[in-house]
Order: sequence, then structure tokens, then C-alpha cells
Amino acid sequence: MKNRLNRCEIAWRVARDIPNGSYVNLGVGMPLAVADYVPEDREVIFHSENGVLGMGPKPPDDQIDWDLTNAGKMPVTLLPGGCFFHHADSFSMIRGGHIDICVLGAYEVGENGDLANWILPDKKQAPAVGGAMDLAAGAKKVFLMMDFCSKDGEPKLLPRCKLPLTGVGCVTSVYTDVAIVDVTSGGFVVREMIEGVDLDYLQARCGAKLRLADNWQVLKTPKIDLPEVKQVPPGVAAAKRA
Amino acid sequence: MKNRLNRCEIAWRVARDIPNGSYVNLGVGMPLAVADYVPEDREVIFHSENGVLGMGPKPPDDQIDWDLTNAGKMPVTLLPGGCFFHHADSFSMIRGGHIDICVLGAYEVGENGDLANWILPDKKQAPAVGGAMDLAAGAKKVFLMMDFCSKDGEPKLLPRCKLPLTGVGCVTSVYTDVAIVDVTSGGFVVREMIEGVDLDYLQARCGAKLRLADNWQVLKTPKIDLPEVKQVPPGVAAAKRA
Amino acid sequence: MINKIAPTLADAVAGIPDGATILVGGFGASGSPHDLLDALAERNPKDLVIVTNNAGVGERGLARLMKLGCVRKLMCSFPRVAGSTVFEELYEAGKLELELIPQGTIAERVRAAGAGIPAFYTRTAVGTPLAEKREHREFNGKTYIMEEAIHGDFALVRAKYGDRWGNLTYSKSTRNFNPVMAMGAKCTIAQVAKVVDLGALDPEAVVTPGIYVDRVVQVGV
Amino acid sequence: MINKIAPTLADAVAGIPDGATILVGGFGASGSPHDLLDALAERNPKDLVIVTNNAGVGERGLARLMKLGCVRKLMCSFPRVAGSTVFEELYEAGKLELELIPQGTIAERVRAAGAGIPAFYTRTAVGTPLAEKREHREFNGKTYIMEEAIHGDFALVRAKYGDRWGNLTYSKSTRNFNPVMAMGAKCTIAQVAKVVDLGALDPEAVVTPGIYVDRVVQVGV
Repeated sequence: MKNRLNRCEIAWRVARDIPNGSYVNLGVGMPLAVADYVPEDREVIFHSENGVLGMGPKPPDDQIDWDLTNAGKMPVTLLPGGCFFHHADSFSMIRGGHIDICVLGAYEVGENGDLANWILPDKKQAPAVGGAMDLAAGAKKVFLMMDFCSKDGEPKLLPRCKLPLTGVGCVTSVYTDVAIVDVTSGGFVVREMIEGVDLDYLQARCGAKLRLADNWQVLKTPKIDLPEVKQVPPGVAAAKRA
Repeated sequence: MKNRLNRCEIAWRVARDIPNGSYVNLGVGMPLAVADYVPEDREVIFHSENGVLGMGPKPPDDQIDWDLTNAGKMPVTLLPGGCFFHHADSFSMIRGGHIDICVLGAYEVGENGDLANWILPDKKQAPAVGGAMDLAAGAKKVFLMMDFCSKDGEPKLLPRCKLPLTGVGCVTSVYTDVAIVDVTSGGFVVREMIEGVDLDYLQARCGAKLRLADNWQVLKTPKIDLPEVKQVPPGVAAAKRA
Repeated sequence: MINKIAPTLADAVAGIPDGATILVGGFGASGSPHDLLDALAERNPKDLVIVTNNAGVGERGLARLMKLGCVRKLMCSFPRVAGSTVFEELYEAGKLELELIPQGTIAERVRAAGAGIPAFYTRTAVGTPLAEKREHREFNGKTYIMEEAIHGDFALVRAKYGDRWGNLTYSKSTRNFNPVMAMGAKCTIAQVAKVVDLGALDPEAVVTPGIYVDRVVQVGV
Repeated sequence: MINKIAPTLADAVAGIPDGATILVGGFGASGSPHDLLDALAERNPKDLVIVTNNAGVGERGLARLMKLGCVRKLMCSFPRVAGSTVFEELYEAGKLELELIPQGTIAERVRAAGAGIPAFYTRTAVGTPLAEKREHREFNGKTYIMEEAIHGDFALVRAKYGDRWGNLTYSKSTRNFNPVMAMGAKCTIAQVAKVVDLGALDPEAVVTPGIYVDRVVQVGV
């Protein structure tokens, strides 16, 4: 499917579904791009788990302040009206249900809304969970950003997750390269599909039963080129600074 | 007994037992006077449950700031190094065992260290507890300031409290008008007595068995006159301001 | 654009229904949101449950709300202060339900609501009448009781400065219960002495981040 | 007079014994008390239990302490970042015990220790492998797990300014875990960029009141 959305285009589409005034936490990785596409007529307040509300974009290279970083340990800025707080307060906001939307990546999602995004099997490396379980359990809505299938073509939307869970029944909607799928009490419902894709196409690549929403629409985004990646990996940058 | 200590003299004596660098919470009423008698070579940091550390003395009348009050709702000052915080943080300090000493009044104290100081029987009026139970349970040491007997001459040191408790096994030492009594695993031990008083005198006025410490001393203080009380009661002052 | 500023006190307290549970900041008169309480009294709601530290003094604020018969139940630590005559009359006449809670336990229970903690254990009140009906449990050889979160439908708080995102700062010891109550309610309403421009508050010194605040109204100094 | 200022880093970390549980502030390298950790490594203690968010990067601080074989067990949420090679080698060689805890649960468990709360309930991790061996309990129809306080023998934190009473303020998002770890230990040690005079810190903006801090050492900017 040649017109599949790239991750910036998915991010653009996710951003359309964030209402004005929302408090939003973006997971490390792909979801961070959502911040770049908030419509100009909306004000969205981004929360970073390491104690920031009102996080702004990456600073220009000559204005980097390593005392102001995001959950991915990369430099950010603070908007007027932003503020700092400590980790217990930060996760009170998350666990206490004050974050309207969090956007996370995912390995698998179950039709019951279960999420698996923190650990892969058969890896020798140590497990790492960060704030993912707190976000999954605490945010009012959990949006996922991911490809519809894995790189090996395996379905990621499943009747039940096979991998160890991050959270139970927590997922609201899944934004992918070919479709937007809502998690409902009746299972997965396709809300939007890209041009050239139909339900049969999706169903053939999905482990769970899909229904098409009565008012489904074509998933359209502007054409956005992926940025050239020249970032120093965060660990290396941090180690340098330390 | 004509040389009984008055409440300022008891406060003076309590203050001698507060080491340099202590974090101290003073209960509303009689205990507040302790702050006036901290020896000059010591620095003691007073905590007020309503969110103040480093509380200083009452301001002169022309410098009263009603935004800065103590647990008794009366104006105080802040020493350099003092700071403000909210009630959950304030009681984290108390409950978490960070207050070295709190000084409270008492109706009764049991030889097992139980404390009763919040409710009297047969009163029609509503009960009120404030922070007394938090302090009793949380402070590392609980000093009591009270008369050895009630106004009716009834013993206040008892085998077990008869009134409803404020805290269990929490009392460290009892500072009274005639003696200082420590609560030990073996019961009440008299550490100091005023001139002209002996163990028989105290025992006759005590509901529980008293022992005399081997190294007991005479309880001596300078002569301190009680201040003239001209304060507006806090409720009235507060109502005025409101 | 986000704009949490309410033009008037009446707008600020709009929509508070009969039977609501309301968390009220302040410690006695210190930091009490008197103007919001007075504005609420104008609406003459019924059967309110009020969670706060004291029981009002004089004739304004909480005392006024109680005198008008708006309050069914008061959850507090210290209802009895000089000047709390309205409370005393209602209580002695059996017209007001009182649930007495230790001061630090109120603070922690409301914070728990804000922090997504349904219950926790505390040593405070163990062995006292206020531990009755509480689950008791040992940890490391000491006995504790379980206390559950107290959730508010609304919170009324008072701050010194606020901005259109709802960020708040306080003045000295008037901070007290206000930031805690602000965390624990579905809808938090703040009266401030002054509304300031976004960015005017020091980001290192914001005490209540706007995420906890829904409406801000300026009532003058 | 109260004077919590330690003249040197060696004085600041004096007395930390083998087997100690140490709470360490910071979020990755951000706000990490590298200099205290390096000074601790000089002492070459054994069998330490470290509670922190990450697992050290590069060769300094926590990574150094681990490389020297001082750490028996690491309790953290995210040990795996680019550059955490020391951790990875030790872990894969089975030379380091790892207890993985969700980030917010670490923060709340340490805060609980500081606040006198032995245990609390949380929804975080319900249904996941990290909820195994936890007591499950329903409140209002939802399932929660019980988590117990994590107490430290020592805490190592990094702040921007400190005074002789131990009051601390931080810089921007380097605040992170530092004020939380400062609450939860018997002895809290802070490295600060600058020691300031008592009274120089705004009393409205002190983040860690000195009551939580035992030693302060200046390490330059």
C-alpha cells in the first residue's frame, strides 16, 4: 500500500483529535511528534512525566538548556504559563486522572482495550517500564500510535494481547498507517481508512474482528516528509554532559 | 505548695530540654510559650501545622500580617531560613517522623505513655481534635506541659487514661508545676521535683505508681512573671478580619 | 485559547448543585475563600457536604452558608473555635451532621483523591475513638488504620495570584489547605486577589499547577 | 547554631556503610547527584541497594558505583537507555539484581516513606507482571494493588541552591525525583551548585524544606 501514512502524518492526524485546552502526555519516541502538529487555533498543554507542564518545542541548537529536558531526556522549552514540580506530584497528575490524553506506542492492543508496549519476549536485555503503566492506568484517554502490522507483517490488533500487559482495558483509539480504529465495548471499530484500503484489506491483517463505523471516513492527511534524523542518541548526549 | 511553677516557668524548663537543631511543634495554648525561652546559644526550628517551618515570635502590633499566622490562628513572624508549604506536606513532616519534639497540653497521661487531651465527657459541645492525634502518633518525642493535678485536685497521671485517647504509648516526658516525670517501660519515673516536694507528696497526688530516678534533681527555674493577657481571642480576631 | 477566568463570582460558582460535596480551603479565616462561599450562599443550595478544617467564624463564608441551612454535613478536624457560634447552635440543635477527622488525615485523604490513591494506611488515631470502624492492620510490627480518599465534586480555594491557565500562588501561611483541596475535586474554583498575565508567575514557584484548576475569579485584594 | 554544610564531598558521604539502601535523585543524567555518587564510589562500599529511576549512563556516578561492584540490587523503572552499558553488562552477567517498578509507583512509595504511610493502593500495574505477588483489592468496583513504602537509609540528591538549614531549590526539570528521595531517607545528603546565606531563598519557593536534609555540600556550577 503505497500511500500508507508515515509517522509524521499519523502524528498530524492524532493532533486533530486533541481538543483545545487538553492536558496531554506524549510517550517517548514516535508520539513526541504530535506536539508539532497541534492546530494553530488550539492551545494544548503538554505534560512531561519528569515534572513539566506547558512544555514547548525543542530549542534552537544555540539555546539548548540541559536543565530543561523531556521524558526522552532531550532538551525542550517551557511556554509562558508552564511550571515545574517533582516526580510524586507529576505522577499524582497521571494516576489521579488529570491527564486528558496520553499518546503511546504499542506492540499489541487487544479488542478489550488491553495494551502491551513494554516488553518483548526472548530478549536477554533487562526489562524497562518507565511511566508507561502509570499512564495506561491513569490517563483519561489512551491513544496509540503504531503501524497496523508489525515489521514482519504480523497483526498487532488482536482479540487479546499475547505479550505481557502494560495496562488493562485502557486504550481508547488506535492511530495507524492505514486506519484509525476505536476500541469500543463491542470490540474494534474502524473510524477512518486511507484511500485504496477497505475493510477486507484491514481484516486480513488484523487478528481480531473489525467492524466498520456507520459514519466512517477516508483518512486523509497532508503530505509530510519525515525529518532527517541527526540527533545524538539521548544516552550519549547525557553521558557527555555528565 | 507555694513555689509551684507557673506556666511560663514550666515552658522555660521544657525549653532547656530541646537540643540545638531540633524541629519542634508547639501545641496551641500553654505550649506556645516554650518558644520564648529557647536558650540563646541554641537554634531551634519551630514547625506550625498550618504550613510553616522557621516560625518566629509574635510581631509588634504595628507589624502584624494576618497572612502569617500560627496553629492558634494568631500572627507570627518568619525567621530567615523559614518557608511555607501546604497541609499535606506539613502533615507528611509530622506523620513521617520528621518532627523531633512536640509539646502538648494534656487532660490525662497513662503510665504506658497513652495520652488523652482532646475531649472531655459530658460536654454538649462538639468534639474537636485538630492535629493532636497526628502529632501524638508522628512526633519522635512527645513532651506534655500540664499541672500535676487537675484544678479539682484530681490526679492526671494515671495507670491508664480514663478519657478517650489521643494517642497510644506516645508520651516521652511530662513537665508539670511540681515535677518532671519520664514515661519509661517501667512506668512513671520522677526526674526532677521542686524544692519542698518529695516523692510521698507526689505519690499522694498521682493515680499511678511513681519511682524516683536515681539521679533525680531539684527542679529549678528562674522566677518568671506571667504576662498580662490582653490578646483578642483568635476566633474573634479572625472573624473581624473576615 | 484556554481561558479559565470567570468574569464574576456568580459565574465562578455556577452549576454547583444541591447535595454536592465541596472541599473548602483555608485554616480558620486564614486563606478561606469567603467570597466564593458567600457567592455560593446566594444560590442557596441544599444538602451540601463540606470538607474543610474548621467550622466557620462570624457571619461570613462558611458560617453564612451554614446559617442559611445549606449544609447537611461537615467533615472537619476542629469545629470549635471562639466565634464559631453558627456552627455550635446548629450542632447542638442536631441540625448539622459532624464527622470529625484528624487534621493530617483530612489533608492526606484529599491528596489521595487527587493522586489516584483510593486508600492508604496511617498510624494517626490508632487506639482512639476516631479509629472505630476502620480496618486495622500491622506493618513491621506496628498497627495502622486504613483511610479512604475523600473526593470532592467541587473545591473552593483562595490564592493570591492566578493566571488564565489556572496556575496559582499563595501568600505565606494562607497556603495551608488550599493546594490540597484544589487537587481533590472534579471542578476546582479559585478566588484570587489578582489575575496576572500568563508567564508572570515564576515557573519554579507555582504551587498549584493549572491542571488542577477549572475557574479563576479575581476578587480584589 | 545549625550548620548542615559539609566542607568536602568526602565529609558529605561519610558513614555510609556496606549494605545501605540509598535513594538517588535524578532522571537519567538530569539532576543526578554525580559528584556524591563518585565520592561514594571512592569509599568502595559493598552490597548497596540503590533506588532510583535509571541505571546510570557513561562511566560516572551510578555507572561508576556499579562498575566497581558496590551495588547488589537496583530498584528502578527504566534501566535501559543508550549509554547504560555498565548496567547491561552486569545484568546480563547475572551480577546485579534488578527490581523493576513503575516510575510513578517508585515516586509514591518513597513519598509514602517520608509521609509516614506504610502502604497504599494504586491502579498502576494491575493486570501486568509487575502486579504479581501484590495484594489485590477492590474499591468502588475497580481493582487496585497494594504497594508498600520504600525507606532509604540515605538519600543522595542534587539541587541548585542550598542553605545551612538544608533548604533546597532546584533548576527547572532537574527537580524531578530529588525532592521525593530527600523525604524518604533517614539521612539525606544534597550536592548543590551554590550554598547561599540563610534567608536568601524565597520562603514561598523553597521546594525541599531543610527538615528533610542532613548534609549540604557545594560542588560548584
